Amino acid sequence: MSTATMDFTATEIMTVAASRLLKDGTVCFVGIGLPSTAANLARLTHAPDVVLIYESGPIGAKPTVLPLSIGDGDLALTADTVVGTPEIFRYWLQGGRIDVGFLGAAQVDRFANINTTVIGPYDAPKVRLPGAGGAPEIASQAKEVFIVLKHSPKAFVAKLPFVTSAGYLDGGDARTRAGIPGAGPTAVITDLGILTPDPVSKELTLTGIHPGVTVEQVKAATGWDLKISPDLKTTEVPDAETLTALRDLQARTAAAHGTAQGQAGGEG
Amino acid sequence: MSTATMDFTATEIMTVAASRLLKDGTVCFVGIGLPSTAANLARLTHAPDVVLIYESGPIGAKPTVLPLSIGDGDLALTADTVVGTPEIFRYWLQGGRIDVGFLGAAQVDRFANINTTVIGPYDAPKVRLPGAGGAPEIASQAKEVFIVLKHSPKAFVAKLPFVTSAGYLDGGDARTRAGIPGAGPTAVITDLGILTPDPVSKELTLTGIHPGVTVEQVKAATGWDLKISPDLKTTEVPDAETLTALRDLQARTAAAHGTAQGQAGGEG
Amino acid sequence: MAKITPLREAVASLVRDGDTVALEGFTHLIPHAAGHEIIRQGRRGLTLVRMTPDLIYDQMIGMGCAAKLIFSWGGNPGVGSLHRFRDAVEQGWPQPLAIEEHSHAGMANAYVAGASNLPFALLRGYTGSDLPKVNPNIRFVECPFTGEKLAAIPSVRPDVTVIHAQKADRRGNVLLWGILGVQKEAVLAAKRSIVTVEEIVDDLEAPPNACVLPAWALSAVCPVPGGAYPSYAQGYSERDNRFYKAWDPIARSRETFQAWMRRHVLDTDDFADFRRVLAESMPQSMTEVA
Amino acid sequence: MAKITPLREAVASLVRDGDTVALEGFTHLIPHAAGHEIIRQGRRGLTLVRMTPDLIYDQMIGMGCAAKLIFSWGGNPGVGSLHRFRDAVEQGWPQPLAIEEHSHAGMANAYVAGASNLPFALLRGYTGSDLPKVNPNIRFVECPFTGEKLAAIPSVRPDVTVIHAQKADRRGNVLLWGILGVQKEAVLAAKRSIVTVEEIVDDLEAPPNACVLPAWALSAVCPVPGGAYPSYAQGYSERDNRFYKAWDPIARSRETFQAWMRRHVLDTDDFADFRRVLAESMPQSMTEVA
Repeated sequence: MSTATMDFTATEIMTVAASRLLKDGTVCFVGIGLPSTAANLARLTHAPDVVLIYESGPIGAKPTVLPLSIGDGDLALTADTVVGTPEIFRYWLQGGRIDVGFLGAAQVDRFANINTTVIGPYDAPKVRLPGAGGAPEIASQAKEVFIVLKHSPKAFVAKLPFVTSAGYLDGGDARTRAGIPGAGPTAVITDLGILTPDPVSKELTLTGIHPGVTVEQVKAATGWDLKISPDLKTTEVPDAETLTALRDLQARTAAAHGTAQGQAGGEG
Repeated sequence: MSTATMDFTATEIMTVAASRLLKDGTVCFVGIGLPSTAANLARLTHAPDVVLIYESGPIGAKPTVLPLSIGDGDLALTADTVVGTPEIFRYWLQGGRIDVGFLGAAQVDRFANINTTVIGPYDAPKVRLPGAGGAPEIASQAKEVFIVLKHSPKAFVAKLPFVTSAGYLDGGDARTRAGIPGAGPTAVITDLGILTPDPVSKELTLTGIHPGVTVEQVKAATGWDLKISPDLKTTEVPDAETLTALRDLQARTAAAHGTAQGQAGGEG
Repeated sequence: MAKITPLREAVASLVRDGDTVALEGFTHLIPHAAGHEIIRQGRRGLTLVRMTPDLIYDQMIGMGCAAKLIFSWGGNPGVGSLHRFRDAVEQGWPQPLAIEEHSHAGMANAYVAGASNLPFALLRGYTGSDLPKVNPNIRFVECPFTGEKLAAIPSVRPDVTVIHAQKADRRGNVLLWGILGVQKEAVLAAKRSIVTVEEIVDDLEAPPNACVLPAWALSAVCPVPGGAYPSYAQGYSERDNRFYKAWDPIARSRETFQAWMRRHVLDTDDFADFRRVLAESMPQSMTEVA
Repeated sequence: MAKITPLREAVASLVRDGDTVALEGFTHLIPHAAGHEIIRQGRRGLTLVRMTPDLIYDQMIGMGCAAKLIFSWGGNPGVGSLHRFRDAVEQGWPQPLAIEEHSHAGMANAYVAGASNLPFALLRGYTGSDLPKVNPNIRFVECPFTGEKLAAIPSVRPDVTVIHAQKADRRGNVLLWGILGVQKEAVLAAKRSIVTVEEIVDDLEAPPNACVLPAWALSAVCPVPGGAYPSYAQGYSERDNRFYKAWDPIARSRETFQAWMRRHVLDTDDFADFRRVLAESMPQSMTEVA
């Protein structure tokens, strides 16, 4: 059944590519929206023993449909246990027990810093975004971080108006010097490709490109002069089994919630 | 049924006198041993809505027999809820929700400071006592404190070798100046009488004496020149109903535990 | 000691103009009915506290109840922006809204510190973030043993906390279960508290170590079946995702917002009446009262 | 990730000479079987941590396992002194025992701080007590907002924590209930952990919001029915108060203590064997294995 197919959307390959990065047995702190879709797809395909933790309190959630909010009842009913939100942040995240923090973002910069706070000046915002949520501490305390968001020049900017959550700060060893424990964002997965930090400069570099996408498209969708890896790899196309699992999951979700899966992101 | 009787032991009148001080509806942090006996007697007689909290975690415990340890199963099974020990000390005691801390002690001094740590030098102890347990924070954070212990010159000393838990420190306004929030020990109940702090000097003064006990007896059992209130009251004798309730409670306890109620005190 | 009382009386006697008020609930058990009642009674100048201000705070802010918001994530979960919140921050309508902004970890720890009667919360947090640049209430302290630098933020200690829970017994002891969020801490951090519940029962039948708030630690318990709508109460109702989507166009303009609030909140008597009117205006919503 | 393994192997591989080891359990669920196994395997130089050192620490101290004790209350609950503990502190027998002494509030907060990966715990505590004079690890810090003085003590972060619980499932997820003490925090504060359980079941049947420790957060889960004896496991056994009383004369002299330990612990294979020998030597105890 694992025959390749080209019949997939840009969002689907983004989700599948993000999902593939999650190894089985990983303890994953999951943001709602795209990260949650990718993490649950991993759980339903190659990583049945991935442990999903949501900031609302469920530990080891195994939802049958995708949660629309971070506190859906299905998360609680399928979890190994549900603890209070303070405990999630204190004992489990700050306690150093999270392998992967899986985050969305409104904007990222060339050093994988994240903005979810404000566009324009903080005191006179052009666009007021939802704010930090759990991201600042997930970004700093998870052992590594995956970021998933759609590619656009507005989302991928050279310099953020506001750093909500730290990536590599000004690049190089700035993150380490700031005393941030986790390794930081090791992959940014978009609908066009995969960016990973340069080992030394920590500048996000295009190291993976989805089939059918051109380097020029990615450059045009990036707000800085994007470096392209000399070793650029084309993303493996999703196999039919994985695509079917993803579509089944989304169909179940739509049927259960009486609506298409909201990809707007957000917590609440 | 509330006819007076003289048929009681010194320990019984101590327990009954201590019990009477607990008003109905009071939230009481209970030490094991004598305090627990008195608090449960209050609950079973004049104060049915007293709320008993034990440091092991039960909130609103209503044990049918006296607990021999601070963590008896009956405490958990009869409580409104059982929380972790950290929560007891953080949210409930430090949170300022305890009306009365009910403590035992190995030694008290003239300013109602408590020693449960050591007799002799700390580094070369003559007698190593069990230690602080919950007492230092109960003594400082409960809105007021009752201490119950048997009268003897070894127990009532002018100056403690070690202050485990603060009473009025050096007396006067020393406690307030040290920034301790609760009112402190407002009564020390013994098998001979009741001592309360002088309103100004905070020196423990004999203000109540049990029937049949002489002032000389109390003075002889006190390791400093005990002041006697000019308004010294004789403790009301326990009524038959209360005595019956106490004896029934102790008989039930003995039957359940296959042993007499341990009065040795202690937590664990 | 909890008084079992109608919500209207609880809000009238316990929520005062200028108070610091926390309505908590993490997607689950959000006290919408109580928020409506605060709007109906016209409270003004409130400092609102909430980790995840969403629809109910959008409504309270848009109706002019709030002078300040302390929060860590403000949005319509799964849908997008809170238009009334944005209008207040971006345009100062209907009045300027001061904001004090944290991360979830910061807020959660601040509630824990409040419940623990500590003046500040200590956490590893905010490192590398610009939040400390815009929030003078994020400071740093040194560990007296290791010299490590740790974040410190003031405790949250509301005048009133309001939550919704599944049930209370006749003495006013409250049981909640499922997604617990920060509700217990928010109640214990507050001077006064209101708990709306789905039902009053003879016996809570609480499992061992359940999240029970004893009656003597609460101010008021108010039976309001379905009082979390469009949020939900596990075991009683489901989240009405359609309402969250429907809110977006309603809140987008000041006029549609005001008209909707007048019809559904100001001109209704209580939450049951709100549900009745909503069933007329939005028949596609899951508005049937439980 | 928890390995379900015999206790002997768990102690052999996870508890090392010189380790900081916490055996926790607040009257309820005290891991006596694991303590015996540590004695049998002859561990030395341990820093023992426990809020309420009682019989099992009396035995470990008397058998020479411990170099240091961090604690807040040491006694035989309801009976009196721990004679082996006192002999070590007062006479240095069988070897000197360094002590670091706190209050319960301090210890409980230190475990919370350890579980939270903070270097120190912050509390209102020790005011007016002489404990800070004899314990240099009790310090004071200032609130950066109010200037209030608060106590600070180092986190407890054991190399190994050992607890007893009611049950585990076949994956190694653990459920405990009733009096919980500081066990969850002690496990999460530690680098490694061993949980002995009454039984292994197919399904934990945990109520909502129960105290569950996930398998991936533990090192070893060991089935030891009755492994808390003479402490108890709610739903499985009762506390054997008679044993606590019987311990007093046994521990009072070095000779009776050593003879008893040899017969009941050193010369027995495991905890079941200990219970069998005890049933012979103390037939009045509730020694029947569950």
